[in-house]
Amino acid sequence: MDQKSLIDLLYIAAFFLGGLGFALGPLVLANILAPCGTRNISNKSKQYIECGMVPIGGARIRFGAVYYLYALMFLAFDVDVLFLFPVAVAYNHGLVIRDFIEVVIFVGILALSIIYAWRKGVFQWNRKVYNHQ
Amino acid sequence: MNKAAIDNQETFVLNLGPQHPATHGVLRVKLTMDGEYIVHAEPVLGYIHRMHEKMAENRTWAQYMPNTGRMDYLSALSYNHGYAAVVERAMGIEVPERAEYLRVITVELNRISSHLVWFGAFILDLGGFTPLLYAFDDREKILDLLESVTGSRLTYCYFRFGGVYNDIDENFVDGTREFIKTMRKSIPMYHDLVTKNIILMKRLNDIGPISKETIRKYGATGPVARGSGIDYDVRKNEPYSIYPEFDFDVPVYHEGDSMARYMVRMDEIEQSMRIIEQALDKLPDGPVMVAKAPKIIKPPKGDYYQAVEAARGSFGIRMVSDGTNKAYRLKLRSPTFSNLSLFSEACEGMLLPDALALMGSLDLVIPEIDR
Amino acid sequence: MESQSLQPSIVQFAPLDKLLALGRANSLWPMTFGLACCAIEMMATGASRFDLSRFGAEVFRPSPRQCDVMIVAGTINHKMAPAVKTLYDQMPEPKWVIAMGNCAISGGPFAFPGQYAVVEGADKFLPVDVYIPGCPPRPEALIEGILELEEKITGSRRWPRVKCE
Amino acid sequence: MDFAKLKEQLRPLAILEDVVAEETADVEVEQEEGAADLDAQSVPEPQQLPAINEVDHQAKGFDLDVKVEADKVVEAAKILDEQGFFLEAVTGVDWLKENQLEVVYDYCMWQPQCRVVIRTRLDRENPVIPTISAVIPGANWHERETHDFFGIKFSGHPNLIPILLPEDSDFHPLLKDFKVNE
Repeated sequence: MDQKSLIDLLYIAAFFLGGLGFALGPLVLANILAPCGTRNISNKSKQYIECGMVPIGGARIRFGAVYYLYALMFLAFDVDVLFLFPVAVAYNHGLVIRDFIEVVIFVGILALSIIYAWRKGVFQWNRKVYNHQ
Repeated sequence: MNKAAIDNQETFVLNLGPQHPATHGVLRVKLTMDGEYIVHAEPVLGYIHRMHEKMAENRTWAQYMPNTGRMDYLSALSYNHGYAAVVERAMGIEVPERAEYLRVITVELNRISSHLVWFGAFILDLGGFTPLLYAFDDREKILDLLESVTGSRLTYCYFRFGGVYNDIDENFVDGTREFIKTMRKSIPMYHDLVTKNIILMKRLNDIGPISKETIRKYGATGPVARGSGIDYDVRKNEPYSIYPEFDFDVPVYHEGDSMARYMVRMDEIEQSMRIIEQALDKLPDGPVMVAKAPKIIKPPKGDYYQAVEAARGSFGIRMVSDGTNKAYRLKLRSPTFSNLSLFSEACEGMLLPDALALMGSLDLVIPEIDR
Repeated sequence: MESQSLQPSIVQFAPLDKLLALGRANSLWPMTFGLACCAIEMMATGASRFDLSRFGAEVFRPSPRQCDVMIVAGTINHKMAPAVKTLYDQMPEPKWVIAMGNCAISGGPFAFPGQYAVVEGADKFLPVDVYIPGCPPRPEALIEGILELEEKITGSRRWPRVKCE
Repeated sequence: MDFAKLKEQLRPLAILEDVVAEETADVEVEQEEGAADLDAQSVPEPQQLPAINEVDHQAKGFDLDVKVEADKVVEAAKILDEQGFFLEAVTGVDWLKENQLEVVYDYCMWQPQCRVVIRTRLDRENPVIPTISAVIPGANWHERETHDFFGIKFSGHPNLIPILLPEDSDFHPLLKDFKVNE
């Protein structure tokens, strides 16, 4: 384990711990600093928020597939942005046309899924039709 | 929406509940939803029922005037006007000329302030926050004017049987003219900022269409009716006070969708300003209160009806008096009660955000529905 | 009122609590809980002229989970009381209640003998911290109420108190 | 507005009231057989006139005032609905001394301006009146509210549960003899 890879490992460990700290830190702080337990009158603290009313019926029902497609679309955009971070770090030696073309191809392939969804009409959010009359 | 979907548990009931930013008060709508589409909407009222009609029976006629300002607090002066006019009709009191002019000026100022609150809140429902700040900024100017004359900002109690209790002075007149000048500059700004915005057009054009037949079947009046092509304005159709002396026209749009109702109210602001200008030009001098105002108000036996054009529709009062100094029965016909009753039929099969746009375009004030 | 008292937090340092109190006092997130006429005055306070954001309280959150203070602005009637209790329970600690307007203080104009629908005052079932009289109270009164609540939280008043001549 | 046509249609519905002689006697009493279902047991010795009277709008605020039998309300609603009227309000009035509940239907019209009031009296002990929400859906909520405040049962109403009072409330506050129990 020569000197250089050790330092790289240190960077990754620091980055990882920083992320973990940012994620878990507020949770821990909030729990120790806030008063434990809330005052309540009709002990409805744990009830779901439904504008002050008791929710009618459970939430576990069969809902439309369009919601699932919408989540997929978010995933497509999200992965798109996620990979742009390392891309920005890797191609950092000035504007070189070759790099630019590579990034465009990368983003283009990811964008293909969005165009496909657009044509399939996911964004129209029209109603699903029941065929089991 | 076929029956199969409803009973095999693919719909869920959502509470657009009492505490919800879009209901502007405590209206609860039980929405049976199939995904994003509304299968059936059932408004539930009564969360702010404040017994106005019961209070009328143990208050003397003059004591009840503050109540009228607390029903529809956005156009409270129209309610004062309705109540004062029905008692004056019963007792045959003649209101002096100047008092009638003051009544019309303050009622129309109040209508503009009510439309400004509606405008801010409606665009807030559709997601835009800035127009609310502009609208409330202009509205504060009106509130300053009305406060200098009536003494309160929101729940007015300015009218008396036989006139008004406080005369206006020079800087009220200059202040009103100044306000109309600035308002004439902000209206184009509102249209550029909001009406010509493509997002608003997409959110309002042919959303929540209401046909003339539905309007008639449910008895909706006011801007909701005028948005569907019905030329009904109590000031024109059943003239009261001195409205016949002013020439103003009643904006009517025929599309019947939310954009039409939005445009009707925006044009009404302009019409109200025309009325105020004419009223200020022709303002006569003279007393503001009838000479021999009766100390004890005892309207003769019988029942009387009076309708006035409030900001939300035709507000009517049916007054049954048995000759004593207390009302025997006072029925308050609130315009939003009928306007909202067509909501469950109008929003069948709509998307939830469109139903909220429709509800915003109906311009609801919930304490007026629950009375 | 049967609600319990405020339980202390796990870690307690005097200077830390003072710092937290200062932070909480100057970023009170009210809940959009407009019942009646006072709601319009609350909106006017949040709008451009009276500008509640000068005191850090302009973020009106609709969901009770994200609010610190419940401003009861309007009349509570018997049909609405269970919903108010539920909303109060669902608010996380530390939470405060401001009773805005005569209706929230004592039923206001609707508290007359033989009335059947109005709960006469929010303190019948809520631990109210600040009362703002008025029907409706002016926006300045609501701002004074929020400053009063800040003084109650931090113990000292940072803003000058208006001396009425 | 020309009331003649409207009065003709509403005349058979109006209940016969024994009116004091000096009432305008030009309206002759036509005791046609069609009125058999009316309560014809009161033999009309004193002058009986159908209770339709035109009212001066300036003094009272409405134009036509018709007293109708309780079960004629739906028919009146149909006639006025065809003429293009819309329902303004349904009002309940509690006449404790005469031991009666009165229901007043306010109808109004856009063009030309005309207000018609249909009144009916119900016995106070069990006030039942047929609902007109089949003819005019707008009346649904008005009737529920009148049921809330006066306990008048609207037979045939789709869901006659309290609208302004809490769902489980069984008291009717606007009755004159209403006492708050708690």
